[in-house]
Amino acid sequence: MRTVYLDHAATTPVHPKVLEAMLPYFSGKFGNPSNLHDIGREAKNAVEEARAKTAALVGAAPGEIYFTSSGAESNNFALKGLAQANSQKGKHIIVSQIEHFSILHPAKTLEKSGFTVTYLPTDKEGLVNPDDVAKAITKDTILVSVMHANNEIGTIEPIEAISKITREKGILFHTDAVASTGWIPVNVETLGVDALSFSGHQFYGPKGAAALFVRKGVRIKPQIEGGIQEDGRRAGTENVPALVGLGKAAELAAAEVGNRMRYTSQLRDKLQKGLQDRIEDMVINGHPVSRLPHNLNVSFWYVEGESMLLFLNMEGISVSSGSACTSRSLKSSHVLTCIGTDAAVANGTLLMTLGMGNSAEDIDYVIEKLPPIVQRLREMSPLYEDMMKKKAAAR
Amino acid sequence: MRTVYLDHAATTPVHPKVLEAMLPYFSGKFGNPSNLHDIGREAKNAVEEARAKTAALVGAAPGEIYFTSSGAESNNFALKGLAQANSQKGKHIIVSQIEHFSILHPAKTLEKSGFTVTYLPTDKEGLVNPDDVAKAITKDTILVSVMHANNEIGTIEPIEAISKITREKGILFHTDAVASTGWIPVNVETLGVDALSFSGHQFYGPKGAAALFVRKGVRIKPQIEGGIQEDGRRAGTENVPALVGLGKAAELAAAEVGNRMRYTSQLRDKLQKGLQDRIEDMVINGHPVSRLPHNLNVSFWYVEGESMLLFLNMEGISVSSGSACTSRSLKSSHVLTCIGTDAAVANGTLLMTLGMGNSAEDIDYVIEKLPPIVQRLREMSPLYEDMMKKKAAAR
Amino acid sequence: MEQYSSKVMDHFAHPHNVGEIENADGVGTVGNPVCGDVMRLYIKVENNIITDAKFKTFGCGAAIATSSMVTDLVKGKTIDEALKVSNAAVAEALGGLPKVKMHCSVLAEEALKSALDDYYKKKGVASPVKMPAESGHEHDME
Amino acid sequence: MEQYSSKVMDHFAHPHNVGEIENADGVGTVGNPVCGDVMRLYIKVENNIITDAKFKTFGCGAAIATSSMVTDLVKGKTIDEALKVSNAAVAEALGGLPKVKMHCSVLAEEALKSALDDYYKKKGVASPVKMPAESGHEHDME
Ligand SMILES: Cc1ncc(COP(=O)(O)O)c(C=O)c1O
Ligand SMILES: Cc1ncc(COP(=O)(O)O)c(C=O)c1O
Repeated sequence: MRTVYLDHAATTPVHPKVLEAMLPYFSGKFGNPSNLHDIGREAKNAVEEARAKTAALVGAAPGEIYFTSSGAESNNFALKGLAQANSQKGKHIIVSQIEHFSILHPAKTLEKSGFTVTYLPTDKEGLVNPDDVAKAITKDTILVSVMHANNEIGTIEPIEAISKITREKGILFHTDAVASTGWIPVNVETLGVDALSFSGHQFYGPKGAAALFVRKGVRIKPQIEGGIQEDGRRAGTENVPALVGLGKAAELAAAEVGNRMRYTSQLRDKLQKGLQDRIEDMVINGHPVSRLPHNLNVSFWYVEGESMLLFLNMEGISVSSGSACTSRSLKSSHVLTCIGTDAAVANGTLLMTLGMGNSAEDIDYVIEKLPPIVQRLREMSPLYEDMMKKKAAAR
Repeated sequence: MRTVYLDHAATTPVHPKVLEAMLPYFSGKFGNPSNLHDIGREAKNAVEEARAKTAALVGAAPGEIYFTSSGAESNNFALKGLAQANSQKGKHIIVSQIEHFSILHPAKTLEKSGFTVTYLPTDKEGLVNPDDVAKAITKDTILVSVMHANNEIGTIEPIEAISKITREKGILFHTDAVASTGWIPVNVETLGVDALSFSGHQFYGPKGAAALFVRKGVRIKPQIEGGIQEDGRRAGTENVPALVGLGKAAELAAAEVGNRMRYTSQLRDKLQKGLQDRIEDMVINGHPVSRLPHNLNVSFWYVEGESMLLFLNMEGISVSSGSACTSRSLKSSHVLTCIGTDAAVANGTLLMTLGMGNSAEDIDYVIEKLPPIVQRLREMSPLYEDMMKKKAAAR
Repeated sequence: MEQYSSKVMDHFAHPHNVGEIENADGVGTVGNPVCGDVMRLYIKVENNIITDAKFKTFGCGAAIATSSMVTDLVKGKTIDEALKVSNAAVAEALGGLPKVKMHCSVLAEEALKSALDDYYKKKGVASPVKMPAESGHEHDME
Repeated sequence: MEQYSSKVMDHFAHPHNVGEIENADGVGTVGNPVCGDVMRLYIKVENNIITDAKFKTFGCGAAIATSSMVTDLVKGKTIDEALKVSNAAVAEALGGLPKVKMHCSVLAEEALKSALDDYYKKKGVASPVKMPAESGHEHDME
């Protein structure tokens, strides 16, 4: 049976060249970078080389990159660390309602410790309006966090327009670029941000290696304390092989990102059209143009997401229902709620995210397999029955 | 040239069987455990199997193990998470002065947010006195954290005696077992603790995989928030290969710990005796008996640690000066200060930690190489010159 | 989430008794698309015995499997026997359900009771049916 | 910490001018074992020219290398020239030092100045030596 992995927003396989780069650092060059002897030095040099490559991917200086263990950790570090270190200037924070929970939950925690947070809505295509940011800013505002691209609906936010506002006002601006990095160009100078999160396993790097860019001179309070690692800002023995892998993945991504955009968007467009031609009562979520090239988020009326996912799985096709991170929870996506998707259809959502391993034949296969699954489930659905009866009665 | 790695307290090489267990999870079984399709399931099952093995090593139930990225993260999570989640009962915490900085720095941070902390001294051999714990407890005390074994001087603390006291008073007790796990038996029931940190790279597991045991029913506030991973207590996509490696390393450690104790302590004793026989004015730090089997911490009068370390490195011998984690900082060890080591000799300290890869020939080699290095440096030392002149004058 | 048992996957992949019954003696619809599950259960009753049962369900794997199982369980039972079919019995017959999916078995019991209630109403008889507590969605039993 | 340059490692592994000078014309000892470095510098002066210099040092790799370098630098120099040898010159001659080790070059300058000061005192002449600011250990220059 063909296997088609369409869940690259959840995680990607480690690129063979990345694994190759990592392998020497497990049992051979296994040193602790903090140690002064040659075995430690070798590890230290590997980490610093990885830092330079990782920095280059987002246009940062090596000294502005702090390694962490996940995108979620980078986001927690950014939101809490920047808020805590700059609270003498004010205690108001602005985030969007469609942020990942690793931004939204820290925001709630900060609210409990005396900060106030404004949660900005988006339009129906998931865009934050920069004017809304400008209006939300008060004298007390110290930090804005709006994601670069949304991981569910793929919408790419107007970060440059927002950073113009924050810079004018001297307010720190963090963006969660976990979903975008490696798939579209990400540059901290062009974006004009003060902090930026990204995560290796989202772009063919290893799990357990992520980064937070913090602009030189910006103060941040360490969240994992008690070590000299990462310039004293993040304690814990460095995960040397994973960081080497992140560096290699960054190098590959920097070289390939144009190709990735072209390749995946063309397959994505083919998939989208193929499904639109064959399935009625289907909604494409997210922005029609300002969207990640490999993202397709669709809601189907009258059917539920998990059951589609399970039937697709039986055909060898891997997709997510809603966001990867909430797919084991029962609640429907807060992102779809925010963009105003009808709650009934929100439960019938599939997130398909493409990658460089997918072929045109894979897409043909999905276009062949998905429509009958939707049809079969609709024929089992009381909601579909009601709709058909209403239609018949109207005729 | 022979290479002799005597820095196992800094980090260990990944065991070949551990790496073998990890390899399938990078590019092949690369799924995100949160996903419901088969590729996600496969990863989820691997993580849960690793959790069971990791739990077994310390005598815990799988549901009591929360995976983290490092010992430092486990310690931060324990101290801040337990304090924050239980602050309605009181705001006083007790720790020892010889804790790792990943306990001491979070303690300082907690002090800034309204907690009070008592820092207990030790005796000259590094032992915390359980009576001191009992005396320090007030009505407001909610948490005690005393490490299982100290990573620098190797002293094994009387955890069972302390836990008797904390249990009677209904106070939570955390122990940092990062230095001990895998080298001596560690069992949460025998120790009687409510929380316990350990880290894979300290016992032939991979870097980037560590754990915090939290006894069932004990409340802890997540520090990395915003995900359903680790039962909602620690967000971030799981580092699947590293966790699989940690599980395997735990399995090996459980089977081998008796052997490791016997093997390393016998080599350590040989090294200690060999150096004592050949070098004058040398001090063995730590407890003579209640000490980690693979630990040898020695201070040499009139010479400085880094210069010994560098000369040993030229001979292929890797050691630490002071603790691994502070070896790039200029301050002399807070542990040696606590046990009352003369500040002048504290700067002449070497930490040698043995492992299963060391042979008797390796030890002979070190016994041959170290004494002339010490002698050469002493002959270069003005402190040695002064001492010799004083001796001559006294004759 | 724990994995589905092979029996659940079986009933999900090949559900029994899918469909409508024309002129059913009892029909019950429970749940809410907003919450992610809607079940509709049809029964045919002859001489106080459920001779046929069919369902239509909008919902997850467990929702479909419990619908399939509950229709299997009640076929051939008397009304009184059917009234005693509990959500626990449905879950057990499926070899267990993941904790977070136990509410689906509650929904299946509700659908059955609702269909039986409808049967009594259609007959013009006072209904002895007690609907289970409306706690389905937060249910976290094992 | 950055790595030591190969020149530092060279001077550390094979330091020049280790030892004492009997009946030296100037001796200076600076530093503190508690802080981790003590340097003692001996000079021999003839006709206002430093004809020999030797050192003993307790300290890290950089401390030994800077001691070696400063003794090399002053040999053959006049007293006035020697007074102008700065910590930056010592560090530069070694191909640079890691930031956290710059204090060692400061200590080397201090040791030299202290020996020159001693030379003047022994001669019974007012000393023109200005000791560098006692900031060595927190020094973080580049
Ligand atoms: C006693 C102790 N606790 C905590 C740590 C930190 O562990 P990790 O290196 O995994 O961050 C160490 C590291 O050496 C340690 O020795
Ligand atoms: C936008 C976004 N932010 C943060 C995260 C968390 O990253 P990680 O999975 O590396 O913890 C994700 C994960 O999917 C994400 O999509």
